[in-house]
Amino acid sequence: MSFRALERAGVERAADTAVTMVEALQQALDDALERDPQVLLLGEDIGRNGGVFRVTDGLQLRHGAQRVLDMPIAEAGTVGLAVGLCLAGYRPVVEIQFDSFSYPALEQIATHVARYRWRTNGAVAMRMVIRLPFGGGVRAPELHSDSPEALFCHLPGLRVLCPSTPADAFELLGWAIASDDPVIFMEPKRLYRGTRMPLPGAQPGEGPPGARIVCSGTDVTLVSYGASVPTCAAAAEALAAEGISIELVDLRSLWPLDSETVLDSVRRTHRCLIVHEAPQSCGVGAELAALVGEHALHDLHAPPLRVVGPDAPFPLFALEDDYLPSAERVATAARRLVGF
Amino acid sequence: MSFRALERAGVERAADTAVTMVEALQQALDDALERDPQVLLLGEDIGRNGGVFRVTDGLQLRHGAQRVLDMPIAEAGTVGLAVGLCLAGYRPVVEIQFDSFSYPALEQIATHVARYRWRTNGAVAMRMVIRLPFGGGVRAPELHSDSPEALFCHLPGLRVLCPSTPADAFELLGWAIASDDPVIFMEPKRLYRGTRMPLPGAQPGEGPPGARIVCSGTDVTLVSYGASVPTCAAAAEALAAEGISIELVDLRSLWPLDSETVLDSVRRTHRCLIVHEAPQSCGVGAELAALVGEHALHDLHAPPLRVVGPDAPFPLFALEDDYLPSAERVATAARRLVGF
Amino acid sequence: MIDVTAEAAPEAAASERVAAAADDDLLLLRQMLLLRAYDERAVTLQRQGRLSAYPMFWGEEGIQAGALAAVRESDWLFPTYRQNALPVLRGAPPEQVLSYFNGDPRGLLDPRRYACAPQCVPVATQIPHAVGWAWGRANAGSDDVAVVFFGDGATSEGDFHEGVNLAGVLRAPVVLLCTNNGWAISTPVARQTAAKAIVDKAAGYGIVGVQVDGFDARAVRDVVAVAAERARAGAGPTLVEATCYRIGPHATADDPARYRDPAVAETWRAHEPVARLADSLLARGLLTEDELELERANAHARMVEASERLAAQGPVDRRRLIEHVHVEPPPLLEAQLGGRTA
Amino acid sequence: MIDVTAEAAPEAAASERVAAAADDDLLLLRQMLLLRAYDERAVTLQRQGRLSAYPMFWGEEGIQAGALAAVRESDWLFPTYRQNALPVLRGAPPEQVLSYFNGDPRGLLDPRRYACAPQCVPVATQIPHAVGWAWGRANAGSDDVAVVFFGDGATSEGDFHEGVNLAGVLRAPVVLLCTNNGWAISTPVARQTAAKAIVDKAAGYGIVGVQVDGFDARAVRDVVAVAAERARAGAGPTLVEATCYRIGPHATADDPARYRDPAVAETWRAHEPVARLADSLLARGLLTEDELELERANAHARMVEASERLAAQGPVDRRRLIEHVHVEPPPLLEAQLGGRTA
Ligand SMILES: Cc1ncc(C[n+]2csc(CCOP(=O)(O)OP(=O)(O)O)c2C)c(N)n1
Ligand SMILES: Cc1ncc(C[n+]2csc(CCOP(=O)(O)OP(=O)(O)O)c2C)c(N)n1
Ligand SMILES: [Mg+2]
Ligand SMILES: [Mg+2]
Repeated sequence: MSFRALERAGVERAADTAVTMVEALQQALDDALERDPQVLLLGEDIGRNGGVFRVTDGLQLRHGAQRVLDMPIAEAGTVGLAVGLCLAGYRPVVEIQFDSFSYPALEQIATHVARYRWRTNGAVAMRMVIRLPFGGGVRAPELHSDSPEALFCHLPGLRVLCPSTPADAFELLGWAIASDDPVIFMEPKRLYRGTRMPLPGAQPGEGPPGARIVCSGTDVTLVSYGASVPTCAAAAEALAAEGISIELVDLRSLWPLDSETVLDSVRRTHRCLIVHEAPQSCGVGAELAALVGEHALHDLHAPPLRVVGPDAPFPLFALEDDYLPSAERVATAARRLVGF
Repeated sequence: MSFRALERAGVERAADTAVTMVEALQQALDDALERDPQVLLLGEDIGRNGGVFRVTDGLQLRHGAQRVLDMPIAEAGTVGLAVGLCLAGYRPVVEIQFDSFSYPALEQIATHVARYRWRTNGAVAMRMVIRLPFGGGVRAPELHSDSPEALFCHLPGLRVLCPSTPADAFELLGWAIASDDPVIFMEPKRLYRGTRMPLPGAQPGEGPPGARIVCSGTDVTLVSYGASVPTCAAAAEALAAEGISIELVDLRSLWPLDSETVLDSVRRTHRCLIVHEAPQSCGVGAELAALVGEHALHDLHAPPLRVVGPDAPFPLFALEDDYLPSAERVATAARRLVGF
Repeated sequence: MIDVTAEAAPEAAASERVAAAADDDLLLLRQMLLLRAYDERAVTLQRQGRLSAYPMFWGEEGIQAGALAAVRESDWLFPTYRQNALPVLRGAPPEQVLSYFNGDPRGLLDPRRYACAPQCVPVATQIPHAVGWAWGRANAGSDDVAVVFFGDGATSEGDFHEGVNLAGVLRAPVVLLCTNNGWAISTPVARQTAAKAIVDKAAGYGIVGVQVDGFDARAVRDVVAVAAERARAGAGPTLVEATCYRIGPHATADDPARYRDPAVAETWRAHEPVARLADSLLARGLLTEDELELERANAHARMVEASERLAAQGPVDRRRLIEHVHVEPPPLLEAQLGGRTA
Repeated sequence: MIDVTAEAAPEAAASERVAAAADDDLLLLRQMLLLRAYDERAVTLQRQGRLSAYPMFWGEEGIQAGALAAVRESDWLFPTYRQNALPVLRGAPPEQVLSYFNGDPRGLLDPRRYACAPQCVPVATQIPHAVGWAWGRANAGSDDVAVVFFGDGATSEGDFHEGVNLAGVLRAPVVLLCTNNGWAISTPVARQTAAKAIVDKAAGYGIVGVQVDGFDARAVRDVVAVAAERARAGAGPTLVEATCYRIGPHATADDPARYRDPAVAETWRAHEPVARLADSLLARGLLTEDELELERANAHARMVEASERLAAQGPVDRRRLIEHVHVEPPPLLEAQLGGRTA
């Protein structure tokens, strides 16, 4: 809010104003609402309350209650309503309050959001973004720390994006809102307020977002996304001190995967380690490991490994640090890889 | 019905009465209702109508409307009701009419069925089976041919089973109903009436079901489940004629995976091909390929390959044969593997 | 039989209105005859193995044509499988709609062309769509309204509830039209809800509810017209319960004898809406037996021609597997179409 | 203050009933004072950083204790986070329940021990559970009933609808108790539904609905008692709407000043149920100021002791990550606990 107030004055964003991910997302939403009258925001408590994470803080005041709509507690109904809004030409952006509360909307997402374009031979696009704060590490109550992204990667017809920095959050959300495909936008809530950085220019990028090489390296390709990216960066730093050189790839797009970037890196480092919070079985890491095995088998000097969540419910938070991949676990696995 | 009528007379099942999968499932349900007064069946149109696939044909008549309950069209409510029935000591078996109609129940499944035991420190078991006719190949209407099994493999707290023969259907369903863990029971509707075989003895097996080696071979391990198993068997036969020896593994349990059996086979054949209808990304095949890459990398003479559904909605049925893995596609991929 | 200009003779205003009303009824009958011909033809085609499973609507023509007659061409319709022929009433080629039941993607229509959403398969999920569309159009300054169709069974689903509740909260201009035909496959409505009537649910959403005889096409038209005009005027949604009876099976694969007395269903045949409207027009002298026969023959002929065009449709392009899923198929889908994984 | 044997003196039957009623009220007050002490203590602990987010229920003690007083020990309760202290009223150690808000799995109770389901986090999803339990028990010949708690916001969810509808269809012995405190986080009930009252939803499910002043603990008790006895007698479910006002924030992290006038919330403080019941008992001479003070001090002391025991809890065993997910952890989970993938 205060950040935005600062910005309202000038057209150009001061390149040196460092913002959090929450502020970056807010800016992207504000810009979209400003730019395109068809953009609407829908969600529980997103109006005067600004959302439980304050991402939409001040946006209802600025753009009106007809564009920033507080919704009853009805996730399926809200997503279904957004489908109808797409039919009427709008670009709705839905905020689901927490990860697990996307489950009640799964039928609408799987059968309509993901298939309406297909069902109408391309006549009607689902220009919809579903924003989903996800993941653990914030001492949240039960069922407020799930990582369901793989479900949306498996259901055909959606794009799934996930930023790990304020700048990426801004860019990717801008791209998602402008996209004519439906996008599930995974927001790593653990990173909402941790880091600050200046925002890039106001224009969303051109083509669909690909992976980003966070740091180049020669020994192991570390692939991750969301809140595990800083964990991996910490591990990379520790390993550098031991002389192990890590190439860290931030996927940013979970469906489709930028397999080119990953494979290209693995072909150079000959080793691949995949890190995420979500449970192992049929997760994004499984798809990545499968792709690496299929397309880079003969380049591998060691098996592709995964440091991921166990196939168990996200625990009550007293144990969450034991559930989440730690820099230490990542580093240990990387050492194992180079030791092969 | 007629099959069951035949059987009612004697206690021992005539070992030579060959039955379809529908009849095998019916028999397993009938036996369970007979054996355990806590077993209840719930579902849409399962009473007098016997279910849209007739799996529950005659069961309401035989066991009463208090044990075989016709439900309103409310999948979430029905699964939620079954959670309450578990709390009251019952063993509910829920029939969801078709694959996609499990989506509205996903929240109840993910947050309650899968976590209630965990949430009560083991005090309350979810002794529930959710039967889910799934998959394509029967010229069914839109949204009646999905293969959502990977969603349930990814959500922690469930077991996922899938038979490919009448005998396995009988055994696995018997096991599932007797299990104290919640089981998602995937029924490959394409195989409902295709083959007949005699049933095994009435007692469900002891430990949790593992994979089954359908036929032994030396050149390629072919791993599959459900309706793709006969497809793979056809491919194996064709390949045998060319001198390529296939070991076909029917997973039967999709979570947990019997990775021992698969890895053991791959270590002998050095090649692995995975086949299923469900979309590729984050599917069961991804997890399997990842496991093979991680645990048998140095035994592999060729990359683990997948012949699976594309990441696209299951098509209207005019194109379903192009969507489904065919014996020809499987054989081609196997030839590629031995050609490496 | 229907010649509006010829009828508009220089008479008193009142009699002009009577004449116009008679014309409306004749047009309504014509639409119902088309629906009847379509439905019977589809069943025949299915029996011949030329269509897969087909959900017939024999007896519900009055609700469908009645509702359609009550709204404007720009008002959107949100049907289920049971109202699959609605686009035909708005000019869609019958063979195109029928080819959907052949699993042919060319049976998927452009919703904008006929102001009609795709027939919805997952029960009740179309209700929030209609509410969103209706609110969205109103918010954009239009006075178009939406009519969403659903069955008695659909009222048990969460999406019915969430959708109707949202309609109430947002005062969306939508007519929520429940066809209470007494059955959801084998499940009688008494097993669906303990409510005495579906319309009793309206108060729980703070909206107006009206019950109407679904076998009386004119009554349905009049009730929906009032509801649509209320919506257009900004007075919010109406829940309309059109009561009838599902005289036929649920769909071609269904065998009602397994779960209900065929004799009871037969007694309902006498109420069916097409004969009812025709008889009334005949009795009032607004239609002759010959004219009726001609209308019937025309509708039938149209469907015979449509069946021929249906038979002439060529094979479906395999590329359709991956097309229209996204704006453009991502490289992964192109690879998968070629049998590769990435 | 409460000594049932001492009060049961040899008097007329009528005056015995009066005395018994007075005892009931005193017991009710005692339970409410315990809830109040628990709730205030929890907020303090949260401020001290000794608990994470906590959803307080200040002002809703009358609904919770009232409902509990209306049913038997064997009747099951199905609470949300807002009724998290219900097990304490049935003897659960307060520190155990509080440790849930510390993310400690030892805060997860055995539902059978206190005839109380786990506090439910996903809004409205507990409603079908209660219906299933209730129908299941009745089906097994028991006359136990279920009481399920939910908020005004929960009535917008599909699971509310499906659950209540099922209760109607199955005539399940369940009391559906809606705490209409006017707010769901920042959302006022008028934005939740256009219905004039939550109780207006009952007719749509063919069930009985009753509204009661949720600040009047005795009224809640009496209404729930009637509903529970109806259920027990096989007359089916009742929807009870207990109206009140959420005087506090939604939870410790919530700042109501962002979305509502704090002055309005303040005016509701005068209605709060603990003082209201105490005042009435004082006025009727059934309680003295000293006794009241003593009761308050006892409740407070109990919570101080509980906080100490809370602080003394040791660390959680890491194995709990994989335990109790299945009957026995499959080998995969054991491997994952060891940091491996299979
Ligand atoms: C979510 C979902 N569950 C189940 C089904 C299977 N199904 C198809 S039609 C139908 C009955 C619908 O009854 P009703 O709403 O009364 O409409 P009618 O068929 O009578 O027109 C059912 C259960 C479905 N299509 N969608
Ligand atoms: C399915 C789901 N959606 C959203 C939430 C987030 N949430 C937690 S409490 C709450 C408000 C509930 O309001 P109400 O039912 O009135 O109960 P109260 O909090 O007033 O007791 C919301 C939206 C949730 N827990 N579950
Ligand atoms: Mg019906
Ligand atoms: Mg509330």
